Amino acid sequence: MTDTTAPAQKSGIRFTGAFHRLLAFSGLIALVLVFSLASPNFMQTQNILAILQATAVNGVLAIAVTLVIITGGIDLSVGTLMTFCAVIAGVILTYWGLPMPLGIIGAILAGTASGLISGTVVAKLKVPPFIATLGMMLILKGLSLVISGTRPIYFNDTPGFNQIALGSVVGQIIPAVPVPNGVMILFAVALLASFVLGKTALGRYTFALGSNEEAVRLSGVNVDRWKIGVYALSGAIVGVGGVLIASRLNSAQPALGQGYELEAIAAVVIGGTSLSGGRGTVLGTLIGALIISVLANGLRILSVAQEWQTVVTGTIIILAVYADILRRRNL
Amino acid sequence: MTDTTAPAQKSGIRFTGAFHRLLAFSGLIALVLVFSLASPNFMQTQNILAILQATAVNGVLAIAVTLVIITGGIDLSVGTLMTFCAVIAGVILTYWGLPMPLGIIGAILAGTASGLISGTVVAKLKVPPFIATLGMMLILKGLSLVISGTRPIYFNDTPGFNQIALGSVVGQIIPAVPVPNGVMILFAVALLASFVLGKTALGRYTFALGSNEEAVRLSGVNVDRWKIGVYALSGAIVGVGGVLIASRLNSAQPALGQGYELEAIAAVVIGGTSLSGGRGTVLGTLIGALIISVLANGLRILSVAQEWQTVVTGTIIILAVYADILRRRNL
Amino acid sequence: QDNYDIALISKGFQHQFWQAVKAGADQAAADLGVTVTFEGPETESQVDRQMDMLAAALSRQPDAIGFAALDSQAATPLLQQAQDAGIPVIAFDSGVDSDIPLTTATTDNVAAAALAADVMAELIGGEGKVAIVAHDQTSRTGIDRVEGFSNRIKEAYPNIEIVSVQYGGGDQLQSTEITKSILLANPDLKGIFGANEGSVLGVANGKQELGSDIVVIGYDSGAAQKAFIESGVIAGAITQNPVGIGYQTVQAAVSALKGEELPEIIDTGFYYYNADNMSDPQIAAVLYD
Amino acid sequence: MGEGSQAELASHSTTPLVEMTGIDKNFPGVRALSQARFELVPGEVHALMGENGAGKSTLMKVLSGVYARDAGVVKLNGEPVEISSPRQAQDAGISIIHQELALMRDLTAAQNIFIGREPRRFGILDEGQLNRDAAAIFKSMNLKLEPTVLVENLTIAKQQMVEIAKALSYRSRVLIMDEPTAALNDAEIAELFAIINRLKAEGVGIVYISHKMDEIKRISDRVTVMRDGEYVGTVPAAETPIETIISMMVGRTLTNEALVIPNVADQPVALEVRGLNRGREIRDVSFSVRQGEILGFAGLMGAGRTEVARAIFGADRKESGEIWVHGQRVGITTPRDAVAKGIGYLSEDRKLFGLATGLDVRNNIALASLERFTGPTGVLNEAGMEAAAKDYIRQLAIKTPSDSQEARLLSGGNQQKVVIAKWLLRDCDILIFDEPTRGIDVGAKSEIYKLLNNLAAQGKAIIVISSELPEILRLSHRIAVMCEGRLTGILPGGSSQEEIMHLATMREAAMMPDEEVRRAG
Ligand SMILES: Nc1ncnc2c1ncn2[C@@H]1O[C@H](COP(=O)(O)OP(=O)(O)OP(=O)(O)O)[C@@H](O)[C@H]1O
Ligand SMILES: Nc1ncnc2c1ncn2[C@@H]1O[C@H](COP(=O)(O)OP(=O)(O)OP(=O)(O)O)[C@@H](O)[C@H]1O
Ligand SMILES: [Mg+2]
Ligand SMILES: [Mg+2]
Repeated sequence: MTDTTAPAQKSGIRFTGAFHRLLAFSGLIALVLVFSLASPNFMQTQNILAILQATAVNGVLAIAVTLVIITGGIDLSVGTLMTFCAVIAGVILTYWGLPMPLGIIGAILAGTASGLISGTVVAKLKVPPFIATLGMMLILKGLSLVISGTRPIYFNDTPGFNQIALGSVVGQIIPAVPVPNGVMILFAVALLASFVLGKTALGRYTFALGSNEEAVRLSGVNVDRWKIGVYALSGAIVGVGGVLIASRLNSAQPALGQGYELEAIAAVVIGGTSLSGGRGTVLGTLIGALIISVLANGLRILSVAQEWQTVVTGTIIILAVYADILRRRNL
Repeated sequence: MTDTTAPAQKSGIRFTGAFHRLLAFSGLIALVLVFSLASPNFMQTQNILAILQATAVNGVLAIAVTLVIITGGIDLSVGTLMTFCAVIAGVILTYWGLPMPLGIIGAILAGTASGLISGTVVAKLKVPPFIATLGMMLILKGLSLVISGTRPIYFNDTPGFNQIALGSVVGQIIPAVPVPNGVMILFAVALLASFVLGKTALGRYTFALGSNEEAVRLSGVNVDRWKIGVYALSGAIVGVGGVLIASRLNSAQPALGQGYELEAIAAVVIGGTSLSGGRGTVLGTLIGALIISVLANGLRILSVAQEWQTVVTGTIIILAVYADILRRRNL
Repeated sequence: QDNYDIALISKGFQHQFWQAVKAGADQAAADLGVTVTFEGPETESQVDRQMDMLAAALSRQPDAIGFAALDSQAATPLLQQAQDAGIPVIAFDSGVDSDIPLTTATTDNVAAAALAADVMAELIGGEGKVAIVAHDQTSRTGIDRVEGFSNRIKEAYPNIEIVSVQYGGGDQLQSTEITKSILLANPDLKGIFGANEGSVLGVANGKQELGSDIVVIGYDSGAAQKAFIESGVIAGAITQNPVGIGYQTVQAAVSALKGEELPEIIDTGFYYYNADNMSDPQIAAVLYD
Repeated sequence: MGEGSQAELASHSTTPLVEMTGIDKNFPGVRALSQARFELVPGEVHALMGENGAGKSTLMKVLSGVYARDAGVVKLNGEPVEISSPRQAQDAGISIIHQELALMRDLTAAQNIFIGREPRRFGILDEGQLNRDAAAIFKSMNLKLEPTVLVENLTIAKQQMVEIAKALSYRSRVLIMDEPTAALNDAEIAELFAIINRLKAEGVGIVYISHKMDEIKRISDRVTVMRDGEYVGTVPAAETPIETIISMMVGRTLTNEALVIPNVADQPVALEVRGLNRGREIRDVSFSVRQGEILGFAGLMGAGRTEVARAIFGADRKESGEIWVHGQRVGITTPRDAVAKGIGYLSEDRKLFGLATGLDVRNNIALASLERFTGPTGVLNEAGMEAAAKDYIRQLAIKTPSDSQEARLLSGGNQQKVVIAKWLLRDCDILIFDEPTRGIDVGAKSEIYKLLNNLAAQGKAIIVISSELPEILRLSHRIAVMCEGRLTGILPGGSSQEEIMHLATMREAAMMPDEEVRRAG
């Protein structure tokens, strides 16, 4: 994760390397400190694993959305697309009884296909991303219900399916740190997305599109193709999210997912990615997603009344972003 | 409503007057035609009134959001702010037993105050509008639950309160067209917002800010003050929405409202207002809100299965915006 | 007395039904001198959010857990974790497919909805068109109530046709719009069953706004629904005993902590109430505002 | 140096309007100003000169309250002042025309001019008054422009005129013009100079920044030169030879090599355009460019040169017309097609169309050539990109702290060089340069001329669109002249300015004489 990757970060001006990156964690660290002091139960291994586990799905969705946001777009469909991919996995594994890898591949392909469609609607039909993905959000929500027959599809016939998210390969090797696979998958997705953003042509065009699409077009670049590519990659990542949540719940819950897009976008923005495009980092998004999970978990551990949890969460999200703004300004 | 008011409309280039405005209705008209042919129940006076009534709350929220979007911002808090304002009205009227006008004023003031806070966080603290209003959305949601004691507040002790939205002053004068007051209030709000956008300094700066905030600043305008002003006005309009929904349900439902922001923003974007700011019309937003209501109503009238309703709605939202894009391109 | 810490994870939080469960739990907490926390996700589809809540509750190391599963399977690993940690689990509202919970405080939603069907059939004279406005297409309570109602109609009343089943998310405003559409599309409709509080209030609103005279059967209680029943807009409603569910859950948890024996099921019952029997002490006790 | 010139200005008050001394301004990683000085007396036109990135704009932004200085004193009429916002600058009688246009594209021209000062009646905007006031200013500038036209629909030149009108509307005592003529044609420049002379007579002090040497001679009284953020000296404009000013700017003497025009008539044709048409903007345009040839495109503002270039490049659609590259007919509908056929286009509006402002210099230079740096796995060869970028930063003397500086933080001229570097790296055979030296300092300009010559010598076919006739005359083997969408003639290299102007004004008899009316219709 250390090698994050926005070209912006390479400038000596806004980012000054390791020290700066440490500072970016400050909001998260402050929260962790406060909760650790307030409750002895917070810093328990079990609880930390619970927080990480809770971050896995939102983190993966947020990374998917990060890619699209850097192009200057937005994706409101990630929540329901995740569910759609989970349902597709359910159909393949439970209804058709095919082997597990096919279910996983199917889910990721479903995500990719949906991303291709969103990307095509945005790039070719010039429909604003907000509307294109809002439409897709509704379409996918409906289709998930249709395909599943409006009821959950369970993976009881696919033994080991719930180990994808809940098992711990790490724990088998080092029993003291039973980090669930779901969390390792989140990290793997983050590494992959960082790599793509930082090291590949697709990543470079992602930033370039968000920075000045017209300039990219006039440079003779096939803007549409790359844009569709970004949406497709984003969709594939959402597919991974679909597998994760299906595995965690050992079922595809067709009605889940709406509202998750806002939380994913919130993680992205808290992580310092600009909604106007052209800049952003996967590491920031991970931190943003962690801030959200830590906050939710910590407030619950402290038994704060649920209505006040909401108030505190809202306040801290604003403050976290404000602190980040102050930090950047003083750099 | 005919005198809509974006400066954009004054140019002879992008808009060609009456004919163009007629065309802008085409998506709506097409939908109405299709549903009229498909079901004899659609074009009944009762049903048309039902559609208008269903548009009232979302329309008012969408108008409020339009103002903020034209400045280049976004407001995710309109849904829960509406509820918060309704709860405030409930507290004033039912808990404190004060007379009805005070309840209405209180709700509108609550909306204004919340808008002032959002605006200040955006303008002074430079927190991106997405985050500032996401935070406010959560804060207001929590506060509504806290203030109401997580239960609805009924207006049974305020006779006539539900006439604000449900009564029909028009119907008393012309019995054949019993247009509910709620709808008339929507129109009044639309006229007011159009007037402010087109004829006042606040409106001018709304467009100017969305067009090039830096240029406005360099022109020596107190950008922060005007921006806060726009958010405050938007909040006040949401306050009207709060009164409307409270009157319609004869109660303040503290848990309602989340999710309404997306529907409001969708109406704005379907209505042709650009999410990047600088242009937009209240008339467009009204049409956008009507498209959403007609679609929902028509599909229900046709007894389309609910999961398919969602699919069709998503598809038509994309197509409506695409048709609008084609129309503009061919102008 | 021991100051036990009991965490209740419910299916919802903001709805009056769940608030009534919470009120019962709080009452029991006061009576028994224990501490109770109550939490639930925003909608009944957010299974994973409920898991996060359960996980956080476990981290808190409470003395006992009360759990209303949105999906029993999904919760199994966490419930196992609770059992391993020696934390007793009491299921409430609907059963958990697992032998971990020591007991379940619940009512039979299917049977309750079937009773609503019987009442509906009686009030519309055994024939005609009816519709259902429900809260949730995929949640257990949503499925059970819709199926309980419609299966009973199909089995016992061949002359009654269910023309429409629509879902409004328990949102009053949305349910109002849905009801109006149903009424306008089916002018000869005889009755609507509203499958939870928010749904039936929407149905009542829609009926009033269109000045219709259909028969409305509701579910749950709450001040507004009671008022509508008194004024005749709603003919009557099924109520469970949410306050009782909350109370009994906490009571069972305390019993478990004290090592007492628990029955497998604590049936909290359901009732049909209307303007005539609302003030009977037995009924009034299970209604809430 | 410059102290002696004070005497000539004795006719006006001797207290300077503006006195800036010891001004420092640092940006992260950049020392933009260091002990900079500047003085302005009433009724003078004071030119501020320096290479790209010398700090001219920054100094004026300090004066007009956009930037806070890090050190130094600013005095107005002898009194030390703190100007910390544009509003305070306005109140102190200072107005500025920014180098980078700062207009609100979705508002009309009139609304832009009076932003923040709208006439109102009973609290309601008086749009009629607003438009009348704007029309009056346009009239005083001899500018034909509808006050109600959206700025978005104006050419850069017209937008520039709107900026000028806005600055004039403040009736300030100090008027700063940061490269106001970069986008203007000769007639408009003449009009601007008439306005400047009028203001001068009224005792207004004018700061004039430009890279066009002839203008400095024509309009200014004194010249202050800056280099690397520092004050170099102030000299009287009239008696100081241009060469002296240039050597003060660049710190050395420039040798002005004459252009060698090799004979290209026998070279094969690289690009041929036949019967290009689109509406009234492009009407039956046909021409060809040979390998090794520089074809200049001259014409008045709005003649349609940019439109022709964009249509060839596939950036805009064409109604009819054929394009032949190296004797092959090619179908070009997108810029990608054009680039694939070896055509590069440097647009006239770098901010909108040239630069990805959020990306760094390296990536902007590599933007059109990323494929070349992409391995089979899609991974970028970052080292190769860096080497290439550094190579061009050196070749074009792009002033930037490093190749990873964000492009938007470069001075205007250096941004332009970055865009040129992009096309040079792409190594196209056919290059279309639309106003390649707009906003570029003299030193860099002669480097770019040299570059263009070299490229031609390497056998590339080059089209140069320029509104500066001397530039066209200096560079071109042949000169194509456009008027109102038609190609009115192609002249040989050595033609006179008069011959060009004759063709550039050869309107069609039936045409309405008024360009504005045409656009509005
Ligand atoms: N906001 C900024 N952040 C960082 N560096 C800046 C900023 N603005 C200007 N600079 C740098 O300060 C230096 C001076 O820039 P300035 O714009 O004043 O030059 P200039 O003399 O106006 O050049 P030109 O003739 O090209 O317009 C340049 O090196 C530029 O890159
Ligand atoms: N955005 C626009 N909207 C309407 N008309 C335009 C627009 N841009 C240019 N025009 C018109 O198109 C015609 C051709 O303009 P173009 O920019 O091609 O001229 P040009 O010869 O390149 O001049 P220059 O580049 O010096 O401005 C002119 O009549 C101009 O006024
Ligand atoms: Mg400059
Ligand atoms: Mg041009």
